[in-house]
Amino acid sequence: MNESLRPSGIEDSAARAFWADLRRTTQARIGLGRTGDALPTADVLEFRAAHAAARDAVHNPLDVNALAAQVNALGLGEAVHIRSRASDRSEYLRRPDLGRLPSDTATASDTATAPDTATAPDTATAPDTATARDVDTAPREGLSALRSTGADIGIVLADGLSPRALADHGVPMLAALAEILGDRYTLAPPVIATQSRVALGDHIGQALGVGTLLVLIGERPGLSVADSLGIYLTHLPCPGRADSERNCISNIHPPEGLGYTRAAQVAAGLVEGARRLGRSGVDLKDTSAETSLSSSAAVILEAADPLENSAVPGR
Amino acid sequence: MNESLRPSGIEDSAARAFWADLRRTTQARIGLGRTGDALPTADVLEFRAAHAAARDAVHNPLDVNALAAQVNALGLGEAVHIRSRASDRSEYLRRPDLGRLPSDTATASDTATAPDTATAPDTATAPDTATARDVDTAPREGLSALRSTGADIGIVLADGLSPRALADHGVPMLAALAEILGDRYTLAPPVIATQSRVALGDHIGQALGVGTLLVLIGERPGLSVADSLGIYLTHLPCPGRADSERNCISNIHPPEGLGYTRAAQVAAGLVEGARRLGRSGVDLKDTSAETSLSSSAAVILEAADPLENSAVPGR
Amino acid sequence: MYHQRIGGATYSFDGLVELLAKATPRRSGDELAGCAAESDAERAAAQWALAEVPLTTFLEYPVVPYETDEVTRLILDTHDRVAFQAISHLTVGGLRDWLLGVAATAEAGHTLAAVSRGLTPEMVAAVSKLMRNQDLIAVAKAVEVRAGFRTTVGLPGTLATRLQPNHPTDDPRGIAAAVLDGLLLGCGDAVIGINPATDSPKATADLLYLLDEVRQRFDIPTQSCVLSHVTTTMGLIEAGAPVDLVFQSIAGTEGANSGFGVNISLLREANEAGRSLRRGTVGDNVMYLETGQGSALSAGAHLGTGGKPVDQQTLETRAYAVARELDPLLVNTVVGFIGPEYLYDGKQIIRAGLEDHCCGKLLGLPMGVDVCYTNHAEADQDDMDNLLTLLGAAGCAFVIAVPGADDVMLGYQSLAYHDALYARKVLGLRPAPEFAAWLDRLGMMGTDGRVLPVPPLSSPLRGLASAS
Amino acid sequence: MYHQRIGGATYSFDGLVELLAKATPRRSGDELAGCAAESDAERAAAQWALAEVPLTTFLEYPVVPYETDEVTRLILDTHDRVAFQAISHLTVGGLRDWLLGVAATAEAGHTLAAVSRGLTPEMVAAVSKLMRNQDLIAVAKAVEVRAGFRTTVGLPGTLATRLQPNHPTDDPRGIAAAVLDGLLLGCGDAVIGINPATDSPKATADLLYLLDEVRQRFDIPTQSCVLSHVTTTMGLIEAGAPVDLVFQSIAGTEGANSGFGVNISLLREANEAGRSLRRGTVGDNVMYLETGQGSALSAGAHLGTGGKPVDQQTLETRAYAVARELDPLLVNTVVGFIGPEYLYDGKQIIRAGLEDHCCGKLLGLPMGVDVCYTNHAEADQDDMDNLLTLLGAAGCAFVIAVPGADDVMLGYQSLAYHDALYARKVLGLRPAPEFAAWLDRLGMMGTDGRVLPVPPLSSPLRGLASAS
Ligand code: B12
Ligand code: B12
Repeated sequence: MNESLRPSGIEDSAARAFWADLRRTTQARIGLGRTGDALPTADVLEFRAAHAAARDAVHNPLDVNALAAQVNALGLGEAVHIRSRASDRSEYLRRPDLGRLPSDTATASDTATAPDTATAPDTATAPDTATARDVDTAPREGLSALRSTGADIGIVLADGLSPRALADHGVPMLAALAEILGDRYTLAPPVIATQSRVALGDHIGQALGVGTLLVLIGERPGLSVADSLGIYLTHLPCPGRADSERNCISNIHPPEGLGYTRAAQVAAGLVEGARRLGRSGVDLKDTSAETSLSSSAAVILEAADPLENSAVPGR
Repeated sequence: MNESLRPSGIEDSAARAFWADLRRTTQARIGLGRTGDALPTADVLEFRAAHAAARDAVHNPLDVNALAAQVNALGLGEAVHIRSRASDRSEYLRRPDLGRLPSDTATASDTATAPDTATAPDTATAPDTATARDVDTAPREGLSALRSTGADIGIVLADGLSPRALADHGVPMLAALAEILGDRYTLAPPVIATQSRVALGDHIGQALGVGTLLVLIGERPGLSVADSLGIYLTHLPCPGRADSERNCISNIHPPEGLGYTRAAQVAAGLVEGARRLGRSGVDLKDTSAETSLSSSAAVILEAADPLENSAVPGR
Repeated sequence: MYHQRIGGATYSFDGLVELLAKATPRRSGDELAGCAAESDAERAAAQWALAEVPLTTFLEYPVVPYETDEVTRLILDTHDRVAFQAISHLTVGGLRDWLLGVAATAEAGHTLAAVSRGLTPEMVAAVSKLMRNQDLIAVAKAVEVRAGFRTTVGLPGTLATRLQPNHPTDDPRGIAAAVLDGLLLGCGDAVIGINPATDSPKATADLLYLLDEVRQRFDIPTQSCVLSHVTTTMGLIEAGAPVDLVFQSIAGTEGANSGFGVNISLLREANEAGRSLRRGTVGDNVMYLETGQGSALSAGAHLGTGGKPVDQQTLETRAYAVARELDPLLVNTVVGFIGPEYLYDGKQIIRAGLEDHCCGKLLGLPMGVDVCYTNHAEADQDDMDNLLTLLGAAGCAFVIAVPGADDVMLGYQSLAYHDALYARKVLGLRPAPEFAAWLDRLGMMGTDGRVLPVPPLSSPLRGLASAS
Repeated sequence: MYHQRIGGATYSFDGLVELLAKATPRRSGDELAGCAAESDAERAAAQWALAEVPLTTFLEYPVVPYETDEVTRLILDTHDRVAFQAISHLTVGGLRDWLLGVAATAEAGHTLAAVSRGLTPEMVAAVSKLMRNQDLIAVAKAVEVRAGFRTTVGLPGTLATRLQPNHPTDDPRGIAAAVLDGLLLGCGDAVIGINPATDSPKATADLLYLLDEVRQRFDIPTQSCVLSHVTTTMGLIEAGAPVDLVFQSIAGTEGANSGFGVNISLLREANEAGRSLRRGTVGDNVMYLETGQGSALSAGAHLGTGGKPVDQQTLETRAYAVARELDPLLVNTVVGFIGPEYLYDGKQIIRAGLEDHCCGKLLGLPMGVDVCYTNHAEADQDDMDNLLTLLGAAGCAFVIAVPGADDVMLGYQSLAYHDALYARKVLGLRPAPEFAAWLDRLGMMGTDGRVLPVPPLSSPLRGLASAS
């Protein structure tokens, strides 16, 4: 991109500096200037390039093996890979219903009612398979590979609409969650889900037999932010849960978006609340920021160090 | 369609009768009335149904065997079937370039320079094949099946954009042409062409070695008229001819469109003119109507029997 | 059972729900739900059959059962039989003719307002399926609906904007910067409305205080809104936070609303709570509602009478019945927001945007549109330019605008602030009058109604985004 | 060779011809020609690179060789260096900024007219590739071009129509009936123009006499045209037939024009012949020209410098250079007329229509559009409604209209007469003033400018279609 395209008459340099300063507080496309009533050419072109890139981001698949290796290295148990019924990216986009169902036929209740049936053929051979897999790095697959754990918390790493978000932020987010939740609660081994929608987690959570499920999922890629991760929390997960029975922590993508530690704190607060309330959803609110200082927004208009990472909402 | 949809307040019955009368002079959608500034609902719905039908008409393929049988019955020689390089309807629509080229590799000049090479394998077996074909009614195929005839005139029956036009009007049009041209000129056996564009005829005409080529081709289907046939005339046909080197007789679809006999008369006039001029195209004009009566349009405003078939232009 | 002969074939439709779905212009969401017409011919046949259905049928045969759905109960129990009188003899096809006939008259605004409460969402959905895009534009343009709080929204000849300054972490400095940008481009007369990234009541309150302070400091005649869940907002009203507008997403079935965690009585309560603050000046409409085709299907709450899937556009219009119960200041469809599984490409988004806008206005709503698309849909800025221009011609009350068309928190493209300037200029539209007067006071309004470019450093507003 | 880095990858473009093609919004005709960008990213890169090309480059490197192409010679030999002065320092990207900056000013019409002859078709094509649909609309709207014969075409606030009463056998009664229908719906102010089904000079003459008699009998201030080949029309002028306008299809290369059987000097001659009749009253523009993306490729005459395929939109703008040489009364692109091989669907047709209109106006032409599609394209009436509305907003001089949108001779759908009424009403546009006055004399013009419905039997025009 050549700055020569920026027509010099339109914005003087003082204004440019003014906006450049403010642009450190947000990724939003502020202060673009005007040519007549329109966006300047440079911004129109930049937009088109970003749009082409964002469209590609939707279609690039997740490298499951690489992610599984990183997850396994955290020592939280060996990750299993669950595919949805959507067979490829194009079907995934057009058929959200399929993205909510696990691909293998074993229903969640089969697994849940037979948690220790060591005689099931694939369970019997599981350790061998694991060794074999270490060689070719592919994780075990399918709902039938999940054991009912009775753990407090299950965690799913789901590609959703941005596999890149999961690749970039999935593992550090998982680590932050494990750190804050690990000494208070028992955790089931992590699960990786592909061509996945949020509600696919309900099947996984039930199969794992966990109390509360956290689905870390790639949010749809925007023009400037293509790597945003969301966490959807569902207490007592089982197929059929409505979205009003979940809570959401969104826009995790430090440095500009929410940071891992802060997101994990919010999640911990919500887990605690859900366990106390006996349910998640609209009745459960994130009160983790309630103790922060400002009671009016007056202070926020004061100059703040623009380089400081603004990951704490409402501060 | 239920006429109850026609709002009775909008057009009184005298107006309806007025338009009904005029509608006998044209297929055009005149006198539809107004609801506010818009078309009445009944007409909007009728339009949508017609549009759905017209779209289907583009995609319905030609029944080549049935057409070949009818053509052969005229006794003008046995029809050969030439396919273009467009393999199906969808490719035909998107790739007019392929619709202008014959599918088989034998180039036109090969055939032209070796008209009587009886040793060519498919030529040798042609009679047998013909017998076999009689059983399953499929005509012989491919440019290599054409003989250079040295005839004055060649005629191609091409599906173009409306296979239905060819099915409905191809054979009677061919018969009318044969009748008017047959005793003055020698005619090559007719050729059937599918997935065809006008310029495919240039290859066929060259292979047939004819002086003047007439391509009868399905014109694109309109909303009310889905069966219109056009005749494109090319003198000394050979690949590379421009459209300015052709003449056209269009909108053949009696009773509303041009009639077969009149179209054949125009064609005969153009053939004669082309032979005299040594070329076809923009310099050649259809003067076949020059002898008709009216010298001013005054008469045409006089009442005419609305039931009379108005197939003669400019009368 | 409805039958229709067309082009030699006979098509049958098992009941009104199926007929409505098959008569709908093609869209991916209905294909996903399995209720779309299988061919253009079948669709044309369904439209013919639908055209002949008397309007009274919709009062007798609810599309979603009365017994199990409170939205249906609301629709039928509040149906105004007196207002209906003028059109009660019509079929759906006759209603289209009637609407277009009226639209061409000088007193169209009055006539259409008079029947509005006699129309049910299903009647309006049905007639819209027979209408061409130009009909949707011409009829919508003829309807006049206005509402007010600190500005008046919906006046003929105006196009207002929601200024949407979202931020991934709700950072007040980033949000303030985006507000400044929008105000300098003449946006924000419908509302300055933030989607909070979190649902934390504390963070929401902080944003409410921020916006309220900005508004008061610069004396901006507009209203603010933080689009958290309605329950969060109600809690904050109780806690004394400065709430102008109460926001909620709504849908067209009881099930879908419950998936959103709301029901009609909760919404009525929220409306009361909002009004009780009496913060409006030129009017007391306090609700801000968002809708959008596909949300019911997405929640698995899209089945109607006989267990058949109801098409998404009919369900969308039913959400407007919920909306009109609440006398909102603003309603907008988020038309291309959810994704290609409901509206596949630019063509479907444009069509749905025009449908939603026209149906909402006919039902009496101050209707806006979030002219937008996601990166997984087959659409681009050209499609949005088209839709914006068409909506401007159709008399749309307001559109949503963000910096450079890029919402960095919600991950989609809405309009840019600039786009509103374009539409106003080309179509001769102006901001809401109260806001226009304010722009004028700041020296930002040209004599021709154009918002003038002002260098940020010479605008008093510059203080908005810095402490000095 | 042009290079552009974008998103980590570097794209190269071998010369201006390739760069222009790759920078073009996606369309089937360029894919057919093999010159389209292979991905959105490559297209975006090409646009960046194109934005940085100085306008002077187009004067130095012709897209089609000067030596072998008379259209190129016309373009370069008639280029007005004085008019070019004001923009000669700009790049293509800078030109877009300049155009939009000017468009927002009060004196835009004057400023744009002043540079028009300094712009070459290739410059205009290039800048249009960077423009969004809204830019094409905003800039087109700012340009003012008018031309006159018996009506004035192109005045701001007007939308004129060609009344197109085609008939498969040129039957005069059928044609007269369609003319009556159109006049009763307020159409025909740009021209009453028949495409003759035959190319017979006799039949063409009959139609000319028919239209002339109708015009004189009812004192209609308009012009007539029979759209036969220009050579046929020239012959008839010689023979004393009443020729108002001289029609011809034209294209953007010498080869494509020769495929149409014409060249520039023949067209100049035709223009002279037409003018020599001095039949105009309010002006002496006598040429009517049609263009349309794809015609050069269809004739195999689309190759440019280096033997590379030139994209169809650039070639289309070159046809406007031929057109402006002839001071036409009317020019229209037949945008969706040829078929899906050049413009695949509604989206491509709409985009191309807006491009052609804007580029034609910038080059100084009284530009109209045949808003249309064929049954083999992926388009429908909704797309046409959209395009018509957008063109109305863009200040389009005229559109084509036929009975019920169905041309029974040419086999395609153009606008219906009704559609013009819709566009005028919704956008507040009027017919050409001379024609409006005539409608008023007949009692067909409402005070609000609306064309009033008149029962045919109570109109004096009814005599047009019967002998009584
Ligand atoms: C798309 C979307 C919607 C769509 C969902 C429909 C669909 N089929 O996709 C619609 C428009 C219906 C919607 C509605 C609401 N949404 Co929403 N939505 C989003 C968005 C833009 C993208 C989500 C995404 O990419 N998911 C990933 C894909 C792969 O998952 P999916 O399985 O395909 O989609 C599911 C989830 O997205 C979920 N979902 C969507 N929104 C919400 C909100 C909550 C609280 C929950 C628990 C679930 C949920 O519903 C989908 C269907 O099951 C996010 C913003 C973001 N950057 O992520 C906001 C976001 C998640 N939504 C938000 C809110 C507040 C809401 C509403 C509560 C608003 C309201 N006041 O009514 C409603 C109700 C949601 C509910 N309880 O059902 C907030 C959540 C804030 C928070 N931290 O709690 C977000 C972060 C945006 C914001 N900041 O305002 N939403
Ligand atoms: C499409 C079309 C065009 C397109 C062709 C481009 C294309 N790729 O298709 C365009 C817009 C460029 C065009 C231009 C002209 N056309 Co034209 N066109 C048609 C139309 C509507 C459909 C043709 C069709 O369906 N063909 C069948 C398909 C399968 O054939 P194709 O191989 O795909 O297409 C070829 C032919 O259509 C041919 N063609 C198209 N028009 C003409 C005209 C003449 C005189 C000739 C010889 C060939 C020809 O060019 C195409 C490419 O090779 C017909 C009307 C109709 N109802 O048929 C008028 C029609 C054939 N055209 C007509 C005319 C007059 C012209 C022009 C001479 C107008 C002018 N004054 O400049 C020009 C020049 C044509 C030429 N010499 O090249 C007249 C012919 C009258 C006559 N009896 O001679 C017709 C009947 C319409 C009319 N009544 O005005 N045309």
